[in-house]
Amino acid sequence: MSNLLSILILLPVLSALACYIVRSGAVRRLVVTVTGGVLSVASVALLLRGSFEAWSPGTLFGLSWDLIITVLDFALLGVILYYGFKLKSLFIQIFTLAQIVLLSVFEFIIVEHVAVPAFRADNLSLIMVLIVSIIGSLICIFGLPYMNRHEKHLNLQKTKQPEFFFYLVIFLGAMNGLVLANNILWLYFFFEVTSLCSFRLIGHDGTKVAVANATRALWMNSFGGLGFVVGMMLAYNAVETLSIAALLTAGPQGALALTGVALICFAGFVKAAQVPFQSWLLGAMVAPTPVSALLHSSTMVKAGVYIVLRLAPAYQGTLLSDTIAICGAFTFVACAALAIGQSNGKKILAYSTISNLGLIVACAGLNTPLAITAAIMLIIFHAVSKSLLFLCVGTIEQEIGSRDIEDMRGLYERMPRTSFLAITGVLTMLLPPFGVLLGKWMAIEAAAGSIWVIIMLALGSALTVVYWARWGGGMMGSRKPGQPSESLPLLINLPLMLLCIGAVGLSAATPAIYANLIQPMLSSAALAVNTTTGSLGAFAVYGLYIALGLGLFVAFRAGRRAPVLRKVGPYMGGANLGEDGSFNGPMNQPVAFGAGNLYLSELFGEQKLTMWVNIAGAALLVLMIGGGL
Amino acid sequence: MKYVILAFIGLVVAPLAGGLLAGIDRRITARLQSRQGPPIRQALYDVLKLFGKEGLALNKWQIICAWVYLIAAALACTLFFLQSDLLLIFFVQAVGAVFLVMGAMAGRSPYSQVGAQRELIQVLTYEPLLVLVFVCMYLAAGSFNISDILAVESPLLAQLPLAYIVLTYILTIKLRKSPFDFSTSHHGHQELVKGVLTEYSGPYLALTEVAHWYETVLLLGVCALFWTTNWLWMAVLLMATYFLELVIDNTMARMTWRWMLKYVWGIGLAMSVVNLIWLYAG
Amino acid sequence: MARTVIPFGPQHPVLPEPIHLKLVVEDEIVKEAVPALGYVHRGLEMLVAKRDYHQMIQVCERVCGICSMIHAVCYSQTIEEMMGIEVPKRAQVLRVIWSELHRMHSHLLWLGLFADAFGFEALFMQIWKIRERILDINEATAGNRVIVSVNVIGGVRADLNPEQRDWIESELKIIEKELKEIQSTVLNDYTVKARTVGKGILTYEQAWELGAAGPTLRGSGVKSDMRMLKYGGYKLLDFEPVVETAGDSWARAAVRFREVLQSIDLVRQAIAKIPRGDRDLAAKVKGNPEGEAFMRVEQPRGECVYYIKASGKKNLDRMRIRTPTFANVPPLLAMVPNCELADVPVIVLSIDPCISCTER
Amino acid sequence: MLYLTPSVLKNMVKKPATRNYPFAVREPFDHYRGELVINPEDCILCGSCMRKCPSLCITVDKKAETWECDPYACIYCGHCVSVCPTHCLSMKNVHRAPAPQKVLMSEKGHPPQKKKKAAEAE
Amino acid sequence: MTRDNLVSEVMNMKNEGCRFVTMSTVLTAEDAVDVLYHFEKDFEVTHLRLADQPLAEPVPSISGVYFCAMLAENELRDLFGMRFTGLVLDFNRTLFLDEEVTTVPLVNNCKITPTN
Amino acid sequence: MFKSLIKNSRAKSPWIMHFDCGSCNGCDIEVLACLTPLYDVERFGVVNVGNPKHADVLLVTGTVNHRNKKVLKNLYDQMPEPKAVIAIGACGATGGVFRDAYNVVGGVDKVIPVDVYVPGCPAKPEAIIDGVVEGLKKFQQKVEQAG
Ligand code: NFV
Ligand code: SF4
Ligand code: SF4
Ligand code: SF4
Repeated sequence: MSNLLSILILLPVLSALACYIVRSGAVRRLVVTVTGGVLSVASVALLLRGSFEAWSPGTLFGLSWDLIITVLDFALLGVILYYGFKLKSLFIQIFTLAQIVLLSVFEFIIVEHVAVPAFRADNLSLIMVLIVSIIGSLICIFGLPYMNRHEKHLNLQKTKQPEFFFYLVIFLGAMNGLVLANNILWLYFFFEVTSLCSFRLIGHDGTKVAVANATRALWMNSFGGLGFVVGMMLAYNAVETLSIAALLTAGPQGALALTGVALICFAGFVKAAQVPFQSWLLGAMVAPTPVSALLHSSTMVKAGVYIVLRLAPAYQGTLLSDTIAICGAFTFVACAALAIGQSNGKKILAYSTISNLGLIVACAGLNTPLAITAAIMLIIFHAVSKSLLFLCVGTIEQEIGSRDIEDMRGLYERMPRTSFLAITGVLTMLLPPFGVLLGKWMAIEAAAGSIWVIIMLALGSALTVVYWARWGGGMMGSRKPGQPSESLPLLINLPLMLLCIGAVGLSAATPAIYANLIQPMLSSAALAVNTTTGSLGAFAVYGLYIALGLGLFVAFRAGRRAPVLRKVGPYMGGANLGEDGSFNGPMNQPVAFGAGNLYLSELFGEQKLTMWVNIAGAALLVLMIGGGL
Repeated sequence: MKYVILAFIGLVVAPLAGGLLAGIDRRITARLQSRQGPPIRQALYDVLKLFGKEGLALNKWQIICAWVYLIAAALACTLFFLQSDLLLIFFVQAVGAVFLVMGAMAGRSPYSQVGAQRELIQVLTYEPLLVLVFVCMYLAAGSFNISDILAVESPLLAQLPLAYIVLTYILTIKLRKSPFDFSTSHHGHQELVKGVLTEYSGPYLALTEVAHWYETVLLLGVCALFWTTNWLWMAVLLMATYFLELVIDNTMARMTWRWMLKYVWGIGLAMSVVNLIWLYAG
Repeated sequence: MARTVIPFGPQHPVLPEPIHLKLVVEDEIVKEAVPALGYVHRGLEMLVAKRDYHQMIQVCERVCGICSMIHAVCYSQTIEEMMGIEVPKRAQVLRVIWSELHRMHSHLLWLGLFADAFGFEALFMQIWKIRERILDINEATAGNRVIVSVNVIGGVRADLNPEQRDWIESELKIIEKELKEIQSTVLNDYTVKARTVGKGILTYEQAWELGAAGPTLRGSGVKSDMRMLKYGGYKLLDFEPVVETAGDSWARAAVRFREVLQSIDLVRQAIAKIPRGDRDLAAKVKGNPEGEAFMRVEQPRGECVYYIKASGKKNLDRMRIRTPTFANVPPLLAMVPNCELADVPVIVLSIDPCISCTER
Repeated sequence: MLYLTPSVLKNMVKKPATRNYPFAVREPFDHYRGELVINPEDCILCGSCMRKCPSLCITVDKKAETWECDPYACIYCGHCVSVCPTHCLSMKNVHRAPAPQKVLMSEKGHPPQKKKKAAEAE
Repeated sequence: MTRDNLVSEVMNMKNEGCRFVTMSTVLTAEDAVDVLYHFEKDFEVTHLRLADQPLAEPVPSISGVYFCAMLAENELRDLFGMRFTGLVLDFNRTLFLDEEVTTVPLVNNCKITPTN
Repeated sequence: MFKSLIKNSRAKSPWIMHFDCGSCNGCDIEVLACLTPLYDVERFGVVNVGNPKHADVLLVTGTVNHRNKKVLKNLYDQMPEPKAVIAIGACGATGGVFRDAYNVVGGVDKVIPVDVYVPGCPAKPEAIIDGVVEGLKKFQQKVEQAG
């Protein structure tokens, strides 16, 4: 146990240091790849060992780890404060200072330091560890060749990769720590580490925009951190223990404690970029693709929803729970609507991430076993598909020099393999029998009882279809026989392939995942209410999988006929010039093919909509936190 | 055995019924326009003929998408007859809808590109309403499962009159009838020249046509769920609904999608919400 | 934001005739519309060198099969003016009858196509059903449904006997009744109004400055109808032009719809004015035309201009036809930008384009 | 809205307006200019029809004694009929049948005085 | 009226509130035309004549004054091979014609000169 | 069996596309009139599809000129086999009155093979219906020849 945990949490730290200190590309390659492999194996091993109730690491060189963490905590806040001054961001300064003061009060005055087990893992944590370790590792590995090309593209004199991988790899360790933590102070520590890492990674390129966006990410997350500290204090006040497990078993406790829980959830909201805090995650798009992929799929934002989900028993059956559901559902709709107005591929991905996180949060708020199942399903499958999509977009961007989905129209012509993977990724995000949709399905069933949530879910899922379908469809195109396909480095192809296989294959395993991982947990003490299994019968999924798989097989076989068909151009009112969509226009001049999507700018224009969304989101948040009282 | 028969009905009988219905539709439409109209089996002839024609497609994705559209529609319809979960059926038919759009986007054809975008708007319009209608049915019957809905004692229509009206809106959109026939329509006299279907020809067009029959039957099936206690009344309800669709088709101009989005969302959401609240209260 | 480029035409089911518009749309709003003509250009005006001035009548009729009768009238009037021929009164009145029948069938035809442009198939069918009666009248009285070929220089070739007159009157009654039945659909239906009101607005000033003609001009409030010139048989009839002021597609449709009713009235008046005794159908024509003449008549689509120069030979020197659609194209170009893509057919059709007239 | 409803419902119950052509052929109008026919017996090859024809589709060759007309270029205006001095040209009141090939009507004419048997050829 | 005062004359017509009806052209010699401009006000037609204009010389375009003259001028460009200076939308002999037509249609079939 | 079903259906469902190739509108409106209640060619399964990719029969009215001959060719090429072409009116057959104008190429058969000619100026709707019937006969022949 101890070995596994230290591998999962400390190995990344050591590897990160190795990357940072040994500035050689080959070593970095080796270290990152090996770390990735080891982490993945370790996470699986941990899963096989199953959940455990409590484990404390003991001491390091005679110092208690609790103490070390406390020291590190203040050190961390100090670093953040330093950046706050360096960047002259008043927000960061205020929020961090407040955190330092409150934390000191909390640590030195309020808390009675009784030993609390630092780690604990139920199946939710184990699942999170799997996601973080495996998907995160794949992303890091993908990052190796990617960053080489990226830097070549930027014409950097001196490579900044050691730093980059330092933060990237350490991130994984922090995430693992975060999801396994039981002591709330530890949780807080890891929470802050992820804030700092993301800040550094977003600002990695050092451009003006990058720095500005990184600063915004940091101040927002410091705000969240502040919420966390206050929430922690309030919650401690009520249950008088630092153990999260104890907090959860205690269930909802009185108004003040609930407000505390609400504030911790608020921290999770910020981290998960729920409206009105979505802007930091959108800003994070300036970072190199592996960063966005990491932030969006397996780390950072997942930490946010993880916290909300983790605390679910603590607010079950309260008004807070309902408001959380509404907040989440609102984020789901709002960001799906915002995504419709976008043509920037990464932005679409970002909005879709936020929107899906909203759905997860909504499920947490619905707080029935079915809803929790849905939430966990969504976390798993969203991570896989989204990382796949991000990596695809990154690859495509490096190849065609644009991340605009309009420029990806007919991409299949140029990059058949990558666009095929991307199309698959898109499909796994929105269609049955893939996991994300199963999650959505369960979410809708779970929400059927609460009118406002269901309306928002219904609207949101339709909006989702729009932006995915047009992207996926747009990438399809014609290839001439014999046209060479793209060639990419192995370390780019491999993660893409693995993720794609994962996205498709894992969906087939949903019943197994449900039966072995989720269901036991729901009947366990923390989350148990009466167990009504969801309608996710094994038959439905397997049958669907087989039927649609067969269908696809038939379809692709039929598609193979395409080359033997007579070639005719598209319908152009008869004015065709050739087969590529150009036509003979006015004055006998040739006019090239051009197509653009509908962005419905008058309805879904980003600026206007964002303003309304932010106002409504903020109002809902206030309602939520106030609702605790 | 029962399930085999039901699956057979869903897979084989349903499209034939859909085809005949399409023929009847054309016949009645003709009569409403004071024309004699084609024979009832005309739609079947059309599809058979299309299967015998040369297929033209811009690329393989189009062909794939046409097939998936058909298969998803068939699957959804079969699941319906197997009395499965309404939401599941809904999502499976959404596969078809999405692939139809993607197929239209796969080629460099401006008409089908625009058609695809409009089709997406249609999907955007009806999907939430359909989900809400299903939720209404869930609240009234206590389950999303069709077998449970069939077991309900009194006609759902009594509890869900507004939801049924919303459903007729969805039906109009899905049947591609005026005033919502802008992404494609049964007659090509429209600014998009059949929009999403512009680039399909021969057998591939036939596939989409058959898929459309499946969808028609599926939607009428959903309508039928509103009166399951008595066969006669179910038939009357279906006939009245379909005839109403035809009259609407023939007495209205085609509108624009901007109008549809605002109008149908406005009215549809309002009616669903009222009906939902009513169900909650009652 | 990426823009879609749509080749609208030359073959397009909602365009009855080949014309090409390169439409650049963004979010389905038309940002740019450039036309291309020439798909129907035959080079008719040059045929004067190969046909004599009698034969040219048939050629002029075939400038356009919809407004053929009035083309022939205008051509013959120009020649007659040049040669100083006095057309018998009976011929003049008969010309008015067939002209107005043509106007009715042209307007109804257009109204049907217009309904089709906004996807109202049933209305299209209904209107074309009514229109067939007019074509029957043409066929029975003049020998062809569409291109009647009754004009000759100096008069007409066919006559109406009393039974035919009564039959026409009774048919007109039915037509009028059936038109009244659909009147509220065309003018007041919610969906029709939603698709036409405010679409393709042409203000009074714009219409005048861009040289619009006919219903397009009258739909913008300009009281201009060449029949007010009282040429030919029109001097015998009561006539007040139909004017609408809104200047949008709906106004133009309303003008045309009301003009059909007005034409019914004009035909009735004309039938009543057919002279009793005088059976002369055509004046004798001798010699060849010489000189220059300029003639304007009112076509269904508006003012049609013939300019002819001849120098005493059998073949004319120059015949120039300026058709109403030719005049209405520039206003159209001003109307299309910033409309929705779905409204393009509506707006294009609202000027009642006739490309074969435009290009000849 | 729905102003057309009474009309369409009326259509529904009434008999359709369709004329069941080609199964039921309507009595043609007398004056319809459907098909140009010539009675070659009476043609004196005077050539007026050729000169007056706006479509220039009649060719009269006095030497070869032939009268030819391209019915696929004829515009059925009937001018030739009205100018023919011997009234040998006439218009049938049913339309000429569509055909898969274009054919030329070509007849042997009879200059005045002389008399010959006319032969019909395709 | 002459080539030089053409535009100002047309401007006058416009200021008087006239509607541009159309323009006609007629060949007066092998290579010269009369160009007529027709205007209307209150049902009265005014004709302006630009007499004996050599085909080779460009005519100032009035499409800047009356946009709608654009179409008529382009037509003359096609049919008579006339040139106009300052045409707002110049189809350059592609309004009606394609390369296959190698003569100037209404000018006694003289061959076209390559377009600039 | 399926084969023979298809074969039988062919003649029962001729989808037409109408292309106005520089006609004076006379023939054009008569083609349209065929669709309207009085003639209602939908009785024979005829649908006016307006899209070459869906059409079986191409109805061409009017003279071919230099600009639209390319369009005509394009449209013809985009139609899936088996297909038939019907040229309508004097113009479609030979160029009609305009045969000798400078921008007129002539009849439709100058550009694409024509199966049936419908004479008339304009051709009556009845004649057009006859033409389509005649065209279907040729169509069936073609299919049989092709096997
Ligand atoms: N009315 C009319 Fe014409 C003429 N002259 C016009 O544009 O229809 Ni064909
Ligand atoms: S009917 Fe007219 S076109 Fe035909 S041959 Fe006679 S004169 Fe010529
Ligand atoms: S047909 Fe009549 S007009 Fe013609 S050549 Fe013979 S006699 Fe003369
Ligand atoms: S044949 Fe006659 S009616 Fe038909 S298009 Fe030609 S000129 Fe017009």
